[in-house]
Amino acid sequence: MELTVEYFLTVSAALFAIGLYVALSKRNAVGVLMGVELMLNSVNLTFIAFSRFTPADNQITGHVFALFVITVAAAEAAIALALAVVIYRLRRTVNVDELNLLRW
Amino acid sequence: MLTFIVFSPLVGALLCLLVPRRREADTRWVALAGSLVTMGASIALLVLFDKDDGGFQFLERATWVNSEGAGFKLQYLLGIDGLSVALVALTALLTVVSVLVSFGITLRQREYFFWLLVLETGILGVFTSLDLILFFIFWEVELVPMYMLISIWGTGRREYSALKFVLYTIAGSSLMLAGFLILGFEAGTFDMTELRNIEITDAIVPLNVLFALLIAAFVVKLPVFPLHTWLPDAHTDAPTAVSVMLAGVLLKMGGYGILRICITIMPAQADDWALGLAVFGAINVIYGAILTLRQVDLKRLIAYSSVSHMGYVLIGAAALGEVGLMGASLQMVTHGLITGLLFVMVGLVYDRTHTRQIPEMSGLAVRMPFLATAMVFAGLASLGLPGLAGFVAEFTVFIGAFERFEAPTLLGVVGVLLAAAYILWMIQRVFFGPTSEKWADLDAPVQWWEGAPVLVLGALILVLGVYPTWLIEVMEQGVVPISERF
Amino acid sequence: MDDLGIVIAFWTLSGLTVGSALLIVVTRNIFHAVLALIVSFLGVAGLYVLLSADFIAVAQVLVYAGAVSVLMLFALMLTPRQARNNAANYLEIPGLLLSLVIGGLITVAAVSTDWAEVDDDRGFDATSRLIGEALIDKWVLPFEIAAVILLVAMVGAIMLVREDQ
Amino acid sequence: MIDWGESVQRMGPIVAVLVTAAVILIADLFPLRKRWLSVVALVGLAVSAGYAVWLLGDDERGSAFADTLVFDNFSAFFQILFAGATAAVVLASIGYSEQFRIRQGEYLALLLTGAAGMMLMASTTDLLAIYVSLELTSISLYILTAVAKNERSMEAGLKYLLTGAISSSVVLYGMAFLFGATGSTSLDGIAAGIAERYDEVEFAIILGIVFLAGGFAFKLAAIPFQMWTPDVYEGSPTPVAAFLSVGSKAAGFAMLLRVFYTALGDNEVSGDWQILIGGVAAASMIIGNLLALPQTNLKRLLGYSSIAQAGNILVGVAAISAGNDEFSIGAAGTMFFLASYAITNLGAFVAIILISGRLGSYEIKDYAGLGRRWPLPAAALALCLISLTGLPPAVGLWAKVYIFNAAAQADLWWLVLIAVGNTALAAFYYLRVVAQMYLREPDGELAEKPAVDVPLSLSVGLTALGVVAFGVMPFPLIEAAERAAEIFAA
Amino acid sequence: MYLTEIPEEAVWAIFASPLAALALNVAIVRRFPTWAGLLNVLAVGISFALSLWLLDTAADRDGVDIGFKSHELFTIGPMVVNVGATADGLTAVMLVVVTSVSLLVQIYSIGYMAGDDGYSRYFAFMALFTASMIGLVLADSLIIVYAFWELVGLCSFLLIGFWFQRPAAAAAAKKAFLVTRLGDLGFLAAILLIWSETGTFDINELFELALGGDIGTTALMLFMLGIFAGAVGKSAQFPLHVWLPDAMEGPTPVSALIHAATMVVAGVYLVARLFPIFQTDADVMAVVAGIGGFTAIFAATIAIVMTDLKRVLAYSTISQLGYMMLALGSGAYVAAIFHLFTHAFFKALLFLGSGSVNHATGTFDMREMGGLRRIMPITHITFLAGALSLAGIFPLAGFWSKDEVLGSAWDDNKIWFAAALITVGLTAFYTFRAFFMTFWGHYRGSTAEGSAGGHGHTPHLAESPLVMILPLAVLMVPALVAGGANLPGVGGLVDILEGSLPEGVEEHHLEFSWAIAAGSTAIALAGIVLAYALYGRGQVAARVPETLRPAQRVLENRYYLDRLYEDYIVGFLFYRVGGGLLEAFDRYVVDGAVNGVAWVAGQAGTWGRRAQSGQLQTYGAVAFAGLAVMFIAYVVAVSP
Repeated sequence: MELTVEYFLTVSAALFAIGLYVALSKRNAVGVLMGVELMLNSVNLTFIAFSRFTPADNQITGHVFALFVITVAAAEAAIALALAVVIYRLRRTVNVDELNLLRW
Repeated sequence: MLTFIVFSPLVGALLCLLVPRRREADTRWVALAGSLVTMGASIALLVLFDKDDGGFQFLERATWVNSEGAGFKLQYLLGIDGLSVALVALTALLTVVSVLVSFGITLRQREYFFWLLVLETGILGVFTSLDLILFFIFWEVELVPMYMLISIWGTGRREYSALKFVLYTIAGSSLMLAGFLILGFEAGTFDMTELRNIEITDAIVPLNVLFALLIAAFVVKLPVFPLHTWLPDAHTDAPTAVSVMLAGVLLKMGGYGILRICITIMPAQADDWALGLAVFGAINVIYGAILTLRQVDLKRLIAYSSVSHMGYVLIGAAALGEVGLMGASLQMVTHGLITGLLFVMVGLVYDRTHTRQIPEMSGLAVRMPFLATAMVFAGLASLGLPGLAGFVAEFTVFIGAFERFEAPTLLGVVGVLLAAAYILWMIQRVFFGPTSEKWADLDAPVQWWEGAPVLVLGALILVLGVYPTWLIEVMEQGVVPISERF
Repeated sequence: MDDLGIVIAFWTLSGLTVGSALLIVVTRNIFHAVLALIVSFLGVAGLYVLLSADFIAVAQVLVYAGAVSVLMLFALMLTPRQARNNAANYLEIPGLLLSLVIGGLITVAAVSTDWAEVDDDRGFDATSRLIGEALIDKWVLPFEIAAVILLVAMVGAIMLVREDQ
Repeated sequence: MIDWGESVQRMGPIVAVLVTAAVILIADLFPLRKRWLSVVALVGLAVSAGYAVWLLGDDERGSAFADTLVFDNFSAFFQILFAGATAAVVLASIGYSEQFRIRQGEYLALLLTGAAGMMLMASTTDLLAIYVSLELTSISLYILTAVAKNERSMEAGLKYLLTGAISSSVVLYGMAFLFGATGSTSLDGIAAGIAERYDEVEFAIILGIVFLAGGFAFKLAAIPFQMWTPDVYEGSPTPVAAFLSVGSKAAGFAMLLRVFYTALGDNEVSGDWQILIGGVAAASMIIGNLLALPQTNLKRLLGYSSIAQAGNILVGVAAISAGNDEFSIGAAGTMFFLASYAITNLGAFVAIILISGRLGSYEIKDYAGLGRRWPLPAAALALCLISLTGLPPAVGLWAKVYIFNAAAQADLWWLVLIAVGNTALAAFYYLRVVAQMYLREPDGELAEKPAVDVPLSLSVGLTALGVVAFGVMPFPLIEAAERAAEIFAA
Repeated sequence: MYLTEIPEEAVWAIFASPLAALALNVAIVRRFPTWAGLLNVLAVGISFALSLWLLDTAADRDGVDIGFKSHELFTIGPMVVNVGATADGLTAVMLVVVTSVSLLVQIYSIGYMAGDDGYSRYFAFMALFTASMIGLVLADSLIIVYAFWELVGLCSFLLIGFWFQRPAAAAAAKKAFLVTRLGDLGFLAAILLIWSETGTFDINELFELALGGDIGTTALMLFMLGIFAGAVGKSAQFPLHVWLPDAMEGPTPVSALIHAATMVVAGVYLVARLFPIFQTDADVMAVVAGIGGFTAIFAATIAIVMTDLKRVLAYSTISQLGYMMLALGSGAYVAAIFHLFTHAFFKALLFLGSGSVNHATGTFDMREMGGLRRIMPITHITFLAGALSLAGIFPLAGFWSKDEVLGSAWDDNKIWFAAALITVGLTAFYTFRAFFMTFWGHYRGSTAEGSAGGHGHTPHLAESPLVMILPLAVLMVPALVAGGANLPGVGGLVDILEGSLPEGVEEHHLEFSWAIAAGSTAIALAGIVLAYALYGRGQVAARVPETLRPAQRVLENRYYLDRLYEDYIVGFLFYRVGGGLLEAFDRYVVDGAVNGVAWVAGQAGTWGRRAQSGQLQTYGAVAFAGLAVMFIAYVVAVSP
């Protein structure tokens, strides 16, 4: 059989969906973060797949894009975890559904 | 000239704020001076106005926001014709009256007179601006002062009423803005002097919808059933002077807009809508009159009577003939004077009795003969007694409208009877009959600032009733061009 | 790319990726979740290799499977045991439906698009050099900005975590 | 190869800001009065703005860094706007950060990096660069939101960050599909690709558009990514909230305009998405206004109002088809509105900082009778609220009129009707605050008048002045916006 | 005959002089009230003199209009409003009636109103009324007629309510104005209609158009009916008669002048003025006659049972007005005006007499009078003269005019004749019932303090002062001999009046018939005798046979009409039910809708913010739901 871009896109779609589900349904802040990371991974997968299969004015672009996504994601993760730690200090919990001082 | 007239009250207003706190009681003199200056200027305007040459006069044109590319050319364009000059004079006069009747105010005088004069600027701007957007701006200017005046110096559920007034107006004027923009986009200009020569043939909305958008704000202001319910509340809770302004000129902004914008710019659609307008006018007359009969609050009674009387404006305007339009215009001015006087009287009575509940009053005529006489006079004028201003206007409306709409006009005629009923009944209950001992020791002398406005207004009403020609000739200069659009 | 090995590799790797991702969903222990996440990351890296994106694959392994996951573990370590569950919240069902819909939509869009196909298979040696060049030429601006981002993240993280006296 | 000199010069305003940030971080290490840091920041911003003006002056327009960044009227407009807004925030922050013991150095540096990110968002012309700039802004703001380090601030920060991360993954997905469909990440390239084979890749483009719009909505605080807004506004330090409501929103719109007008400006496409954006606008206005009605906390109120205002501004974006060979009226309207909104909302926020600094409360009911106890700040706040309502004599009126005018020209009359309808709704809650200040009698005694905070008062005065000045004479602002919109000339 | 032709200025002066009196009164005299009366007398005196001059001129010209051209008041496009003075026979006669009676009443009032604290106000109103009435008669344009028509209505309102502290007076005043205005609606509508048909208000032009057949018959008929509606209101014809009896709450001189001699005949005058148009349509004429005839009997029957002297006279007035209408309806234009002419004098005389009585007894309740003929002989004589004249006894004024009416009725339609004849009997009966109850028998009232009716005189039984007696004496003359103004065969009025009709308009001219004269006189005498039999010896209430009791009750309640109008139709149906419903509608439906919208918006907000639960993941879910919706909507929108 012939592997085309659609296959990879489908995989990344599945990954994105799962990541989304994790992000939405996990109480633990770290869990949510995992979800987000999954989604970003699916994005990267898409970029790579495209730069492999579809014509572009510069085939490497996808790779570079993915690279930056990884970098930024790492930075974000760092901030997120820092926040999680501090919040745990203040509130003795990292469950996002208990963070509802601010509402209505 | 016009700029001076429009902004002199603003200057006066600022001066009011500058009055030192310990001399606050003297603010009223500043305000009076300011309003008198404006009135003097507008009288001069009335004199200088050349009723023989058509078109707009005293034009003042300055490009304000010029963004041709965006089809957004906004001019500071003031000008008057016979129609507006009369209303300008009316506004100036009634402002003086309002200031005078407010002499008794003690609460936060500086702010009070400040807002009152700002209000005047807004209204004058509406009557003089010839650029749709400028018109809209002035239209909005009047909101904040009214809101403040009613909700700070008012009585009863004043904040509810004030907010109701503001929201009604904003809702209407927003639609009007939409209409203006669409119109301006089609015509390529917001300049009324040009628009009155342009035939709007199509727009991005059906033309009748566009007409509805344009008229929305005005029917709210006029007010037309079923959009009238803000009026009684606002009137009931507003201080006297504000009621005078509200009934005297603010309502006229509605009628003025209909004549100046809706009918002038979109004659064809006006023609389509005419019957509807006439019917609504008739409903206004009857509905308002019957409700007036039911009122037991003196001020609310007058307020509902305004609803009824504004119906005549609508009927006259709907007739779209010279006579009808003229009648509508006359009705605006005369009703301004008459209802203004009525509200002044109600205010003066209230100052003495401290109640507006009709059942609590009786036989006041003995205690306050002057007020009673004036009230009877105003009442007679309001019920369209020949020889007084109201009759001329209403009769003209009838004559103008009868040919086109028999049934609505006849309903309007019936309104005359109802008017007599509620006015006379009110007078009977308030001033006639035995004097209840509650008022036995009630003898507040009439101060000059109370008497003066009454006499002035009364005289005007009488003169206009006996010899209206001079006003008619002035107004015709403005009305005839409109009627010629048909 | 149609030779059998690659096809098999694709299916295995994607199965691994998606499967372990699903494991994150179902497992009750958050440590297992993190481990599953790492596996999934590795699976993705494999797919990169399959797409002959060697450099990215390596980066993926280092940054994600390495750094990020470790960060997460650290964060979890800092929280006591009872906080270490992986329970789902009230959005279990609606979230499921929602993610199905979104995934479905993406898939639909993906398959119903007529992609212009080229098979651009350059050897492993190529990419790293190309990327390197791109980073100092075409993409130098993002490169610099990324540097700033990292600085900001560093400063911020420190400022947030440090206890003020 | 890249012409570094030219590139760096064309990036000058941004470089200036970044350098200032670095300087501050370093200077923070030395023991000197923290106020100097603010002075440095202000100087840097002034330099940046001046630099932009100078570049315009000798016509240094053009692209840089291999077409990933461009300096044109558009970028200049926003760079100056951001410089000004940031300066106002800095002024407002001095007293505040001392009051709440916020670390000046990092705070200012992050403010500046955030500003730089916004400027980049307005200037970059390549999806990749745009994404990175976007993240620079976001990350700076995430930290700023949490900078107060109390529970609420932290919660706000985490919420903001996680929502932001999710939204950026959405944005990325959209970008990926655009890239895949057109084979390019530069906006022009994408436009070319679409023109080339739209019909084949239509679905990918649609997905791209929807995801981009949705993801950008996070920055705009518009539907569907709006729900974080009130929480974050309430939780974050007030100056930061001001920065969010003005800077980050404006940057988002700059980005939106660039991408949608340049890359997706092709009539075939825009004809469709202008309805999408219009729908988003309508939804944002309605929801924002409705939810603002029952609010009791002023900051939350402004949060919801900012959602509604985002809707208002989107009306301008939707009006892409309103244009001429000179400039795009829709874009011009958007930018004019943004500028007016920036002045107005900053004014409102700084006034609130000043007032609440004395009241120690953001509850509307505590503002009772303020009009008479503390006239000037109250007047300033009232003025800004009136401007937000869109009544004369404030600049807000013009913004409203102009943008509705644009929509009318784009035949979006249904949108105009919804918008005008909403102004009535909005008037209700804005004026409620005014009423509270001027009509209600105060209950309880007012705290002693604090020592006058000069910089804060200065920013209050300036913004209020701006509101009135441009209310009377809006033309310069409109002119600027229209010049900036020239790059989208039809 | 004796004088040169009157110039226009003089004609206007007739109108102007009372107006001047009013102005002076308001401006200056108010401060020295005592002069108010004299001022009025002087002013009206001038008017009277000038009116005589006009009459003289008219006589010279056989009543043909002098034809002063009218002056423009104002113009709006096609709508031209002119004022001009008609100076033909009809006007002249009317003016003489108005000014003469007015003059005498003013003199009388000086005495009657003496000491009332509203003295100068009273005369101001009187002056205004006289002026308006003159204007009404002079005007040559429908719209101006309407204007003065309303003004006299106003004066009637003001004067009825002169003692406004009495609730009854205030109510009566309002009632009078409203009821008449109800009729005026017809008048106004008629004007609108005729204008939209012809575009003019000028009466003479209308004559030409109407007689030239240039106006559609339906329009013309509607026009006439409208005008007649106005006349019915003003002249208190059935069914709008209810206001007149109540109007007796006003001072008696007012009743004499306004509600007997002048204003109430304005309706008759209007129909007469437009007679040329009316006589073109037999049906309308029939309506006029029918209403008139019915009213004549109807009112007379009520007058039989009234115990209040003034009310008797009031109903008598209504009845007589019906008489005149009947005459007009049967085409006897001259007869109608003739009767108007005579009636003005003797009815004014009777009212003033009753006033004089009241001045003495302090009441109008005849049950408290009696035997006054010894106490106040002059009043008694004059009243008797008036009564005889009213009853139509040969050869007094009333006889001649009534006789012409009867004659014309006979020629026109026997039913009208029957009605008229019955009325004659009734009239004679109630008149003399009143006369006997008042002056004969012996005094029944309390001589002591008390029974404060009138305007609060306590009875001091004596003849009234000279200022009051004098007018009675003067009025008695015309009441006796005014018939001479138009003796059959001799002519007089008839020439003047017919001359004032346009060419080719035939008014019903009749020959004197001894039969009718004799018959009517006989019936009248019979009525008098019956009255004497029942009341001649001072009985308070006649012994009414059981069978007639219900009838009596009905009559005493004025056929329950007033109650029907006020309590049931206006009070209950219109105000309570109609108004109540409408008010509820306004409050709950119209206003409720508005507040409802506001409420809904508020609720939407309150519910909507529930979603803002502070739950981060809810936010995410919402966002993605939004995305999905956007995507699907977009696809749907794009793919046709």
